[in-house]
Amino acid sequence: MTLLKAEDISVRDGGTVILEPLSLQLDPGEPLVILGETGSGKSLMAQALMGTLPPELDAKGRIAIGTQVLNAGAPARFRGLWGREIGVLPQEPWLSLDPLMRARDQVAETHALVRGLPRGKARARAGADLAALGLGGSETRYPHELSGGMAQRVAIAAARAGGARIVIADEPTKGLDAARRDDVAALLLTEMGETGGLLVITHDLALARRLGGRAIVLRAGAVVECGATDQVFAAPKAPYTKEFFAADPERWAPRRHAARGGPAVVSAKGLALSRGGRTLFEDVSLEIFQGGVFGVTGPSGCGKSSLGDALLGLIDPARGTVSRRSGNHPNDFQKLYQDPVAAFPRKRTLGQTIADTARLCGARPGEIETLRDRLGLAPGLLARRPGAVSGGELQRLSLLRVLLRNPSFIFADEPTSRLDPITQARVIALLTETTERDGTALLLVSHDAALIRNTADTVLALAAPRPPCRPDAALARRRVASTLH
Amino acid sequence: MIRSTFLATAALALLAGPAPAQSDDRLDVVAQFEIQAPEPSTSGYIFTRMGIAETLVNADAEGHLIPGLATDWAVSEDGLTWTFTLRDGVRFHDGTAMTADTVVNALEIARGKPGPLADLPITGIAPGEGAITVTLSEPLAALPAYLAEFRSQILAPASYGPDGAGVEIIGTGPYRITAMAPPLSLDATAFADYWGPPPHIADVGYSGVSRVETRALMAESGEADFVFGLDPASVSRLGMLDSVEVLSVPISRTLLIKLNATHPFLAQPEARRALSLAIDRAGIARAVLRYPEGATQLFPPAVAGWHDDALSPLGHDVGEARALLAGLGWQEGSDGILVRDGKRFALTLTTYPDRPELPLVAAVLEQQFRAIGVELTINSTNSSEIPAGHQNGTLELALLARNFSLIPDPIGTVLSDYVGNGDWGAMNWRNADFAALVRGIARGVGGDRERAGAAAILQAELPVIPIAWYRQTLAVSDRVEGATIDPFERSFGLQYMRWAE
Amino acid sequence: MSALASRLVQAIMVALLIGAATFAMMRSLPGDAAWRIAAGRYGYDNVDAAAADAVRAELGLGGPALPALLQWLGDLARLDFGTSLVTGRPVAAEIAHQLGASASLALVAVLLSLLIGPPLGILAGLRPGGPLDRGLLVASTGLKAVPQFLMALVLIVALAVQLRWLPAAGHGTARHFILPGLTLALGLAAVNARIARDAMARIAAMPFWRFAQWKGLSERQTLIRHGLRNVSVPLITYLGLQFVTLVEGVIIVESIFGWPGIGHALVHAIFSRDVPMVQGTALVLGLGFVVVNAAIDLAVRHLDPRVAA
Amino acid sequence: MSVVEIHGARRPSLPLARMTGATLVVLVVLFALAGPLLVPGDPFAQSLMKALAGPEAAAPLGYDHLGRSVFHRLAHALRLSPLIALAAVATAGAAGLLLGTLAAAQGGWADRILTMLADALLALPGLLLVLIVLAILPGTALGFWAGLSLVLWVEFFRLTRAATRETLASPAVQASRLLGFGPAYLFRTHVWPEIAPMMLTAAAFGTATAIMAIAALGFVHVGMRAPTPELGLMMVELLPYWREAPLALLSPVLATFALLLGLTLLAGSRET
Repeated sequence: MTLLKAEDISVRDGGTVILEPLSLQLDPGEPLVILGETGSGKSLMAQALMGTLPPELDAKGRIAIGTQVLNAGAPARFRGLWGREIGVLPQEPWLSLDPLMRARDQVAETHALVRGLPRGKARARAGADLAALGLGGSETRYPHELSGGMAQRVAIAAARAGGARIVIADEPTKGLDAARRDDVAALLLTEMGETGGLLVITHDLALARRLGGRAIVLRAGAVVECGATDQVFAAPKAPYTKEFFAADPERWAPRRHAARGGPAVVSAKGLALSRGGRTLFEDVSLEIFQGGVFGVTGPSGCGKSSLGDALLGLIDPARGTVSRRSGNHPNDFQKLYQDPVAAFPRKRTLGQTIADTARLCGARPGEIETLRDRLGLAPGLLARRPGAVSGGELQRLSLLRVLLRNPSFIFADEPTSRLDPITQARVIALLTETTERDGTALLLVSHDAALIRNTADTVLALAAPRPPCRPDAALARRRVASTLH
Repeated sequence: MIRSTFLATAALALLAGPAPAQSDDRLDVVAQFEIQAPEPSTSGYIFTRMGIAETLVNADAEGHLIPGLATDWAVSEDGLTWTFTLRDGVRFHDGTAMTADTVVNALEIARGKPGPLADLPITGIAPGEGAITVTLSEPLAALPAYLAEFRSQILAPASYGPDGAGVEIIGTGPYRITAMAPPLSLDATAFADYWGPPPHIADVGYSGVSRVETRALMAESGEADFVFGLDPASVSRLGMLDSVEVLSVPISRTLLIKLNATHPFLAQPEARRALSLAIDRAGIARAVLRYPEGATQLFPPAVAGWHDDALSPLGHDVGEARALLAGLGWQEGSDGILVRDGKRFALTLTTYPDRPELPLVAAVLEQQFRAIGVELTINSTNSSEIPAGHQNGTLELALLARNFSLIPDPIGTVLSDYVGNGDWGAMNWRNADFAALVRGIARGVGGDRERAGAAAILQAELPVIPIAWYRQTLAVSDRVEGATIDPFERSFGLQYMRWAE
Repeated sequence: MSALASRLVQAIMVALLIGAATFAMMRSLPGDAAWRIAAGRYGYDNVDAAAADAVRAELGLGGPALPALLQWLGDLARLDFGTSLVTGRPVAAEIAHQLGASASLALVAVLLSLLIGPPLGILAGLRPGGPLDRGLLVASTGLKAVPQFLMALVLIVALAVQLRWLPAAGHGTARHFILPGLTLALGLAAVNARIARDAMARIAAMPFWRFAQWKGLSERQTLIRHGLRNVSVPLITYLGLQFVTLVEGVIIVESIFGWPGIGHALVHAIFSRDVPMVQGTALVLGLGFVVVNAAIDLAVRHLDPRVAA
Repeated sequence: MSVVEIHGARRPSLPLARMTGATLVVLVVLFALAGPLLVPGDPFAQSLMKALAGPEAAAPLGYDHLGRSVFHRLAHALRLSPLIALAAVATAGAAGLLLGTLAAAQGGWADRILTMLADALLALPGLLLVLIVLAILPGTALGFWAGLSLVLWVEFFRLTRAATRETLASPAVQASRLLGFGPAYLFRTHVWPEIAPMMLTAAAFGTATAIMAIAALGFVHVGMRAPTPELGLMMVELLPYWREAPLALLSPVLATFALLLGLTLLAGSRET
């Protein structure tokens, strides 16, 4: 029996169609994955199914859930289904738990208020739910005391405690470590079981592949391809799907290793770093050569970014030495940032900032234009401010700015983690190309092991430090500050 | 949410309610004075006014001395020994009897603290049989008047600590204190063993409210029954209300300018007279004080004996004032201010805001003096700057309100202010004839003729420039009747008041 | 714990700062103090050279000030505030007496403001941009632009003089609390309401708010279970900061309503150069802020487990 | 203080509110500056015969209790308080900016001492400090300026320090430093653009606070001295005549309200 059947769902913003009519159905025990890049309309689809579209958007179509048939244009009626028929697993589950409530209470309140169980019983059920998900012993923890994976499991328990058979998961791996992707997939499949329905919206190809079932590929609000997930992955038909899949670092052709030339640009011996009294890693020695790509990977919080900062001399190592090739200009060592928007002065146009840099570095006239063309950037971009330019373009502008310095070493700190797969592939290609062409040494840091594996000449994989790093601790503190202003 | 807002409103409404602001049977008295401590030398005037403490001698509305705790007094032939016969059967609020010893104790403690008694030529106070005797080193006709002053109040020995500082007010008056919370409140109830007629209203309360606006609003809203010390503006506003009666009586207080008679600009009597002529007293009285008239001489009519109707009044004549100053060599400068020997006729007038009308009058004077080419800078500050400036010689002009009958006989004040070096009187002004006349009056020689002569000297020399005679005003609610004003500011007269029918 | 340690440092700094400020005040008019104190004690009719001399002799004024400052700090360490120059009573006793009056007034004001502001703010925050939100913005902006003394006047003239519902001034009964309390409360409520509104709007936009509804909770259940507690954290934190505003209001309001509290005492002490009283009251107000905020630190720590982490 | 003033979730600024605020302030300033030019008159000149008289051509708002033109006194008062307030805000702003940048850039002991000082001042009611300074410099504009500057700098300091610290720790500044830019450039392009709008908001609030404090102290007779026209003083002087001459009392009341409302709106919505 079909759990959910949506027919001709479309979304318009005033006169413009932003999601073209789309039909889908959800069967028990068979996950449905909606794949697409940012802006492809996959989240709109999910919102239309849940009745949570912003009021200025207008949805059309019919949705049948169980015995009820609802009009997508009248979202108010969806509310009664939440928790009872549809369980929603939100993005960033860690932020979806009430920071001031203990884990068990967040599950128990669904049992009590949605299902109407008495308090004691609700608590007992919640405890059992959590234990079943391997969270026995964590019932009385607050969200900030849970890891991302644990928070995700609490959120699933809370979302389903009301008795929902359908689970809609919107980007369930967003903000999570790549390493945890498999856990999430397994968890979602277990929760679905034989009789439940699972709809997953993601741009994470690895997650989609692990989930299997059926897949729909969206692009710019239109369906590009659909079919059984295995088949779509094995033999994508549409050109866009091919390009999209090819951008997956897993599928990249490994880069040809560069020949070592000359002395090391940067080297470290017996390096140990600590932060907040906790040792991140110890006894790391490395050498990075001109024209070479040195890759560092590892789970978040393992100190891979700190390693780069230590090589740049931005932080002091706890032990060990860093030596940089003598005879280099002090500003020869440069960095590319994870969030390029934050790396530019917010209230200045990019052109001004880049012109300032060119003046400072004594760049030749026309150098900006040369680099701009080489990096494939439109001239009009320079008149904008950082916030008004896409991430991929901005990261290329960052590279342009850094290249004005004629650097001998570039530390690229997760330069593509906020970019879509296709953009990511382009930016990484541009980076490695620049490295080879200008003879720069590149330190590339990424949490994506496949990306590093297929890009770097030398790979350093850092392990999670002991005691296990709490990825959310820093985030927790930031959030406290923001709650209090 | 809505409920709690509603609850808040409901709670407010309940507390506010339509109940009248007054429902108790306590007479609420409001005045500007703050109770500092149970100490007669500082806050004693509140206790005498409230009818809690009493003095040996009292004064009636005309200023005649009448018996208080002493029934009778007499002086020896040489004028050096005074005997005060004490009233029989007087009890303190703690039940103890008033005896000659307790009276001597109270007076000796008062004499040891700053106050008028301290400066008197008293050589000893001794208890006698139902009487006390005060011996002097020189005659002092006004001694009984000094004993009518609030600091001479008679309190039980238990009122004083070992060092003489007041710890509790145990008086003999018609009311006894039931609760005192310095600085602002005091409750009292009728004293059952009072020697005189018992008061009609049993319970009274005192609140100190320093802001005159607030006091007036309390009278206006019916919050207080007896509001003392109103500003002129509030008087006319309260006068329009039916629920409040405004009482007003001339008192022996004068609004005057004190000036430094050795200041080079002010040394000649002509200069002082010019300043006096510049003042539009009638205008100030009407507009600022809302009195029918200004002062024509220093002593108000209320100061019996010293006010002389025959004295030619002080006038207002800008032309003559200018002429007088021109005669002294002053010439008008480019900005309208007079100049002599390169010096501008610019002076600082010090005053204090404790009496709200003073800064206002100062502001008017600034304009009226400007009209004759004299520039005033107004320094409205702490009242102590005036005596302090007097003592260190830096004071130029001061605007102040002086009461001639803090001691019911003005002679004490006149003597210290205009013969001695009184801080609130003439500054650097000496006149031998005047001194001789006043000293004689103090000893008991001389009568109305001498007093009129002294007043005439002050009118001619103008060591101070009178501006207006005060009226005391207070507002009484229609709940009570029988309220009076004591022109000597000694009593609120609570014991004579009764609830209106 | 480090939060409490920093509060302790703050307390010590407050004491030093008040010592220095009053030291400067005492030095600014050295010869004048005896006169001022005499005026404070005896009133303008009776202040004269004799009274000033008596004060000078009694208090030993005119000595060097630095030892006096050190003496004060030393006494303070032994919790001895000295005696009031005007009344001669121990400063600690005077303050203890007046603090009660001020604290009860402040408490009434805070409670009233909490009953008025946050409920409206929360309702507005649930519908940002709605009519209530707009109305509240206008009202709170308007209220913030009214100086407290003006508010007091308006309330007295309207509620006491015209309507005769409430006593215009004075103290003693519960009814006397309402006007001064309301004067203070309206100013506080204007800010409280904004804070509650902003906090509520922020919380309603947070993923956990949405998730609670997705779990199946009704609007009301979501508000009660996830809104109130989360709103209370910034609200309480701001309440601590508002303490200073409250004290400033108390100084003005006490003067207007003839309220026998610490603000009234402070203004009088400054007028009459009663330095020990100024030091004492200022210190109590400053340390009051520190203590209140330390208590709020603890309360927030209790409400929000993240702070403790 | 665990409170950081800058928060990302700023309410979308209401240009309408700000426009209204600016208009109100401009109107009040225009009245203060141009009013006496249109209707010449002397704020000090008395005519006791005209005390509390109603409006006429020479005195469009009537006369006060001493027969002085309320119109001209109000215009004068509306120059005085804002002028003192602006002077205090300028001093406080400059000091706060300087010290805040210093504390944020320098760190270490300079930062710790300045922060401790600011925290201690924060615990003291501003009115108390102004009262103490006025006891030292009584009744003068100088006293107000000094006292208010002393109170107001803390806010500017805290804002500057917090924003500068955050900005200096940002990747943008790190990137500029790596590229070789100096402190002057960092301040000009990174720090100042971030704090400038905040400073403007704080300045508008500070001006409102200062004007309110001057009026409040005038009202409790600690402020400017008579006969100087000052808003609080005018109100307290005219208050007893509220039945006789309501217009005379309402004029300073409404002008003060308009000025403060304008400044509050201009500052935008920021708590406290």
